[in-house]
Amino acid sequence: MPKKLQVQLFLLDNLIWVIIAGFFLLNVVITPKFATYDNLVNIFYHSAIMSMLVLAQGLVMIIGLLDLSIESILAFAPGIALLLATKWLPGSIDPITCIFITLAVGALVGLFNGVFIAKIGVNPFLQSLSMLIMLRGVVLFLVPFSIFPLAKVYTYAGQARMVGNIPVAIPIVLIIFIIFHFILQHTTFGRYFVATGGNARASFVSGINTSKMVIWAFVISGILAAVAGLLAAGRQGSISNSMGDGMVMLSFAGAILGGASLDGGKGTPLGMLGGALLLGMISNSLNLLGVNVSLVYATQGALIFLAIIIDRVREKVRNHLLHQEQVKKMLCHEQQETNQLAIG
Amino acid sequence: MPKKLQVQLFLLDNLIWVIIAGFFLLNVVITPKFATYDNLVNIFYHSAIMSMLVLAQGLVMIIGLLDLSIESILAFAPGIALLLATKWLPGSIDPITCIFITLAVGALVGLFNGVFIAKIGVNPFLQSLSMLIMLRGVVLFLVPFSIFPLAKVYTYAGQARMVGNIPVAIPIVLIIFIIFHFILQHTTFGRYFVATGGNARASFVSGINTSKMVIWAFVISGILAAVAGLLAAGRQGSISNSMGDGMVMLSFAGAILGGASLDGGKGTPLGMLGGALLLGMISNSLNLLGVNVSLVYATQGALIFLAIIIDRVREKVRNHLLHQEQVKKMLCHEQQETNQLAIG
Amino acid sequence: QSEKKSETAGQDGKQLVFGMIIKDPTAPFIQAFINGAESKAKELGVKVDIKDGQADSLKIMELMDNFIVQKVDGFIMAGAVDLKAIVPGVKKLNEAGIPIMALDTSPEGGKVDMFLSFDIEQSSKKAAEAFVQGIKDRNGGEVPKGVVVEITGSLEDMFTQACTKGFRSVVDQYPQLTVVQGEGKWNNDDSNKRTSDLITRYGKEIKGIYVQTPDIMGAGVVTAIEAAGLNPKDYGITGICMGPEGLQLINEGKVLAIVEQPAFESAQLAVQYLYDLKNGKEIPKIGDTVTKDNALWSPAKVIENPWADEGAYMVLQGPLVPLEVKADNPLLWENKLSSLWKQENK
Amino acid sequence: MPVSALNAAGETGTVLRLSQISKIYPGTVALHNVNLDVQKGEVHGIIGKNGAGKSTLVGIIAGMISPTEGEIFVENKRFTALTRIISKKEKISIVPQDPQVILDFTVAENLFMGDYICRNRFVNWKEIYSRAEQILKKAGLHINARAKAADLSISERQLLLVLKAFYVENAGIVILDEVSASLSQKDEQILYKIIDQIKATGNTVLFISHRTDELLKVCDRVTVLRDGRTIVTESCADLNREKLSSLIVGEEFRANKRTQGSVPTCDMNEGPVLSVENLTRLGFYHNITFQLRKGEILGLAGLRGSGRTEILKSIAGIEPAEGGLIRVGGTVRRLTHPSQALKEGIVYLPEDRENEGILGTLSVRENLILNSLPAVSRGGVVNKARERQFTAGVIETLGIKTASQEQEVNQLSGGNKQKVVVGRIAATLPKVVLLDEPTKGVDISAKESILDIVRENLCKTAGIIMTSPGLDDLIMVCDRILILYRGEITGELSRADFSEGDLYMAVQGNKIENPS
Ligand SMILES: Nc1ncnc2c1ncn2[C@@H]1O[C@H](COP(=O)(O)OP(=O)(O)OP(=O)(O)O)[C@@H](O)[C@H]1O
Ligand SMILES: Nc1ncnc2c1ncn2[C@@H]1O[C@H](COP(=O)(O)OP(=O)(O)OP(=O)(O)O)[C@@H](O)[C@H]1O
Ligand SMILES: O[C@@H]1[C@H](O)[C@H](O)CO[C@H]1O
Ligand SMILES: [Mg+2]
Ligand SMILES: [Mg+2]
Repeated sequence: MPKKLQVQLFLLDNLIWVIIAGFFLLNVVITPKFATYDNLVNIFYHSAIMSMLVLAQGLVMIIGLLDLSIESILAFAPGIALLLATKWLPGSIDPITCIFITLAVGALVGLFNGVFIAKIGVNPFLQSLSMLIMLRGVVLFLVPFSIFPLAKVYTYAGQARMVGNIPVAIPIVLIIFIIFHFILQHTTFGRYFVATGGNARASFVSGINTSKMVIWAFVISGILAAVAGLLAAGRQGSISNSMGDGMVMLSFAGAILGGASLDGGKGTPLGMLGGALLLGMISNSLNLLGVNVSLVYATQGALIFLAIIIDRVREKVRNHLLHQEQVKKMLCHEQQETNQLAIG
Repeated sequence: MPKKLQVQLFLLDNLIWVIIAGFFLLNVVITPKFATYDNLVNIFYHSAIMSMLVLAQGLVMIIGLLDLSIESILAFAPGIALLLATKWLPGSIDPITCIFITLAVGALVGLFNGVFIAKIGVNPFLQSLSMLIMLRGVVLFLVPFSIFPLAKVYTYAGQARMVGNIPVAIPIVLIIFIIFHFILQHTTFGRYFVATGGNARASFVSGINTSKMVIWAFVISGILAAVAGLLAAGRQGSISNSMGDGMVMLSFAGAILGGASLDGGKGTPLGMLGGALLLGMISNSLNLLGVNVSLVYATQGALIFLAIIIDRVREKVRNHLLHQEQVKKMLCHEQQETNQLAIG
Repeated sequence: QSEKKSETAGQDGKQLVFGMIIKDPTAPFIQAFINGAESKAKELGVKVDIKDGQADSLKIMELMDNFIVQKVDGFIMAGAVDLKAIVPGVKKLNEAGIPIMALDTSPEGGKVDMFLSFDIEQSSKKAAEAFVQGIKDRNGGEVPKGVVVEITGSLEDMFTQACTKGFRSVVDQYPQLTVVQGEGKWNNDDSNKRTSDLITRYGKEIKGIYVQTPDIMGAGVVTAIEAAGLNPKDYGITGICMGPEGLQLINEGKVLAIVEQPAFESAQLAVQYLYDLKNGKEIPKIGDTVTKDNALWSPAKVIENPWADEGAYMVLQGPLVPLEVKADNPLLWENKLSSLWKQENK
Repeated sequence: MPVSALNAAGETGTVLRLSQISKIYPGTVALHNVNLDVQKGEVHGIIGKNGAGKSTLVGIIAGMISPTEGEIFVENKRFTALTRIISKKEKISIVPQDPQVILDFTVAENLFMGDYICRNRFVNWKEIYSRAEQILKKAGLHINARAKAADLSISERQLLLVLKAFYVENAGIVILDEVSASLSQKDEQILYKIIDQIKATGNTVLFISHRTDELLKVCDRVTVLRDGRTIVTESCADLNREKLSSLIVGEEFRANKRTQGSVPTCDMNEGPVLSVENLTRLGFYHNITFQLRKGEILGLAGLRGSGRTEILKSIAGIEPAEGGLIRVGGTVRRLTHPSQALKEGIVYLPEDRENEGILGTLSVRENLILNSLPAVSRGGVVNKARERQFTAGVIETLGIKTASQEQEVNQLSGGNKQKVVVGRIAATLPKVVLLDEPTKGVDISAKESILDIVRENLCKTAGIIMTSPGLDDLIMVCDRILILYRGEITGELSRADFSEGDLYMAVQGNKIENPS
């Protein structure tokens, strides 16, 4: 394959990053203050929470399922942990433990979802939908008033800054993405995980414990949603019952933009990071551009739509390039044959 | 097959109605005022709008896809029609035409969705998600304040009552369900439709224009969402930009409870009517029972969960019954053979 | 005990039941409505059956129909997202002869026996005046040229529109100020993001940040300012509706001033008036002025309801905290209910 | 005949002609300037190795694939591309390589789908059911028209589509893409009978198969494809098995090594690697007892539905038995999950390749390595270099035709998909290999290589149980054959006693005279 084609294919296969780069450059030109250090930090920082949900959703999508409950776990996990620490067992839980409890609550909810889906065969949509509703209901009941102030350690991940005024949330999130990217690409667990999403029945027949993989998908998704909850609680310095409300739809958008598919077996964590960043960048630039507040929402929809169309065009271009290459090869081949005949 | 088994299977296959009957009887006993005429009318009336969305979603699910945009169409279609009638072309559109415009707007949005999904190959989730966001955004922009009062003819379907104080919305909705039930069961169009959902490739091979079917699914879904919008506008006597917000999740729940599946090819309109009614009944009885306000939401989630579990149990029981029958038949068969040998 | 029961029963001797629908249970002021109504109901020996409208007009009307089936003795509408959309439900309640009280916002049609609230627009005006005063104080008595940020609630909510109107009626008098909006959507996450974005965009040009309702959007704005390495004090945040978080922020000096929403008391008054109506007692009429000792909402003028077709509007006082009333005043509902929200400090 | 009656092809009786057809896929040239001409009323065979372009060719005729270049003439009409709908209007039907029925629909509706009988624009169900019953009866297929397609075996589903094409769609040209590969012997006979009937009515059949014997028996003429090019079209009368085979492979076809009776390799003194006692699953099979030794190839012969697949699936832990014992290496094991079976060194090659075999959207590499990941990883981390090397080895050994390790398996031809699955399990060095129709749909040289792998690689470490759609594969490689009839073992033959005639009688339920 010629170098040029290789580069072209590489760009097409990582189109989300190409789109991001393009959108970025566009904004550098047209959007005031966009390319300032502070703003770039902001984009990353404000995408952090959503990116955790995108990753959660994306991983469940890789396994071929979906999880609606993540936006409720985002509020439920820190809510329960903090109620334990301040009301039910006051004084006996330190903030670090409290962070672990938050993650454990997320994991438990995921385990519950996973077991019902993998072992009892409940439809994942309905399972996670009822969980979405139930957990939100419980949070409304248990946390009628916001819980605040929170201990510094607990808000550290969401609020603290490090050198260069960079929020620690950014490296935390990046590391999580890199770890998952590595796991999926380079560990046996990750490969079994992806295989299960590619064809669950065939994976089962070939001896993979597919229900274990499904359960893991939901457990991981629950933990990541809890991480998102930690970041959100840290950012606003409190835990409120409406945290995360309405975020799940965009988590799908981010994951699909990042290459995931509801059919399973597709997508990579780094692609999903790209999807989350694109969403964050769209909303940031619309705000900086000063688009009429009532139009921001519609424009956001339109831009997502545009991204989808670009993705379709990519497919076409990709096939076209490969096709041309093939034709070239064939002609070349025939040329040779004719030459040989002429010689022979 | 023995009569008893046939009856058992029939009940299992129509489990949604068995659950409804059971839940109904339970409520007659425990819920005050539940079994009053007015309340039963209320349940039907308040399920009418949701039932249209459930049918819309259910039909798209039968074809194996999904449509998130319906809850926005619910506000968008009547919004555009009324803006035309009152602002953009004032005086030149009579209410009846306005109703048709409402339906046409729904159909057009559906057409747009359908063409992009069937012809351009856009992912249906993303397509309808971006539509969901865009249309809601446009409505927010165009209808910052509610439009009202509305002409009587326009609110007729949603508001008028007939003999016995029955809202006309109830027969309208019932007739729509029956028509779709009939179409799916007894017309070639309907069979092509179900076949496409059951196995798109097999349908394609046998000469069915599957992309046309997909487009139809979205057009119908758009029209039904517009009908829901008409009913909602009639009910509240006005058109507001928040109409329908958040209903799409429950439309899935209703359709799946009614037998539809995200894999396509499953479910019937009457089953979906059952799903919508069950949701309506759950919410009604929780309200009449006076469950603590902060717990209603959680309880609703829990009851949906219960319904799902019952559905799973049904599957198990069904398979168990069929297996037993199979074994019985076999034993019987062997018995006969032995007899024959003995005779021979 | 039995004595109390007979005293508190309705005319026909049965316990009175009032239906109440809340907009949705997420915000603290809604919890104040719930607690206010329940405390009064307990005191009077009546029952309030409270339902969640889930921020959905159709849901609200379904619940209203249920109340009609249940033949409740009175009804309280505690806020709604869309005030026109629920009018058919209000009219049905009217037809069924069920008296109606409204809190927070008034239905824009039908008969509402009494609407009890501070005036959103007026209160926003008051907060906006304090906001401009803050700008002057920080700039040597002048209003300089610059940008002011307005963090709004959800756009589809009519409350938002009223807030904007009140705010603009003041700020628009200073043409040197440019208003930029960010949709905070009634939550701290969005208010935080929008504030960060706008701070990046306008930086030093920003002379102040107005938050429509700091009770549910203030904390997000404050953390955004602090995250940018700036001091909230320099932005003179004001708005209406305080809530526990707003109170905390005032105490920390991070918010300049907030107009108190008399949520708890308005719900108490609503239950009281329904009770009075059922027991044949008079409730205040248009033209009256209701006063009460030791009540921050007093004196309250009763005027004609400008939104509904028929009924009265009791305009409760909304004092500006901490300028008109100190933050530790025990009459503020945030302090009355502090046991419900104060955490063990550790 | 007047000259003007000559059609575009310039010959009488040509119903279908392809001219200079090419199809280029990203990464592959599937067809290159292919010409084909099909006479009215003939059964025209198409044969070629896996990936030669057979399915692509007929896909173009059926309007499912659009060619990159070339022309198609149907009767005298010229097309540069067909859609499925136009092709159907031209009375062309196809039964694709992987049977596609709608599982939730009844048998009758599957037959009439797309060709519903209507009255007043409404579907006339009564008529459909009675016509369906007639058709099933005429074909000699004893299935209930009201049963769901999901309850049929793969063979029955496949035959259903054949009936649909012939009797419902009344096609002038019927394309059968490797239909016989998934048919049981009995259904195969039904198929041949139907083809004869069709020929008699003057309709045309395009018949794809890898079985040279079958092709020579059924067809009038055969076209051989190799690497996307037409090699030759010949009359069957001028061909024999050897000639045809060398045309396909493109070299002198070496005669089968194994038919000359190779020696059993197993050591009878060693204990069995697997033994099964009274294994029972009600409704499927009962009291199955046998032993398997290392190096032994044990055949399971039986009719469609005799329970072969179910027995293998139970041993593989996929659908656990309800009663009986399974011993692996002498120890009783409860195998209720394939992962447990895998741990015991038992691997299963599924009959249903598309659904249970391949991971279609993943790459060839990811498929091949799946069961061997532990071998190329350390501490759960995969060594990419070793993985690639390993994969390359398997591709090489099995001769899998793929553009690269990274190609999606879905884009491979049917036979190459099969090789991928074989490759995946063979690479694990198993102790017990359960092969459910391993040679289904593979070309003759691939079949050779798969059977070679069985005999030469797998046998070294493992005992093998194998089924096959036909009996010849079993006769060719097995050391011992168990006869299954209605879920019971009714006989056993060892290599010395193999005779195709006896076996054929035995699987029909007849007692074997002198079981060894
Ligand atoms: N969608 C596709 N994308 C890319 N390549 C494809 C696609 N479909 C088929 N091919 C390639 O085209 C070639 C011909 O495939 P085809 O399915 O026609 O072979 P076949 O002769 O039917 O083989 P088999 O006997 O195994 O069924 C193969 O190399 C295959 O990998
Ligand atoms: N999923 C299923 N549901 C119901 N019955 C089934 C199912 N799978 C197989 N059967 C039935 O179980 C019996 C045994 O089938 P099995 O697949 O084991 O047979 P087989 O010998 O492998 O034959 P073949 O593979 O040719 O169908 C048959 O009667 C078959 O119809
Ligand atoms: O009190 C206000 C309003 O009722 C609004 O609807 C939400 O924010 C609160 O602060
Ligand atoms: Mg093929
Ligand atoms: Mg089988």
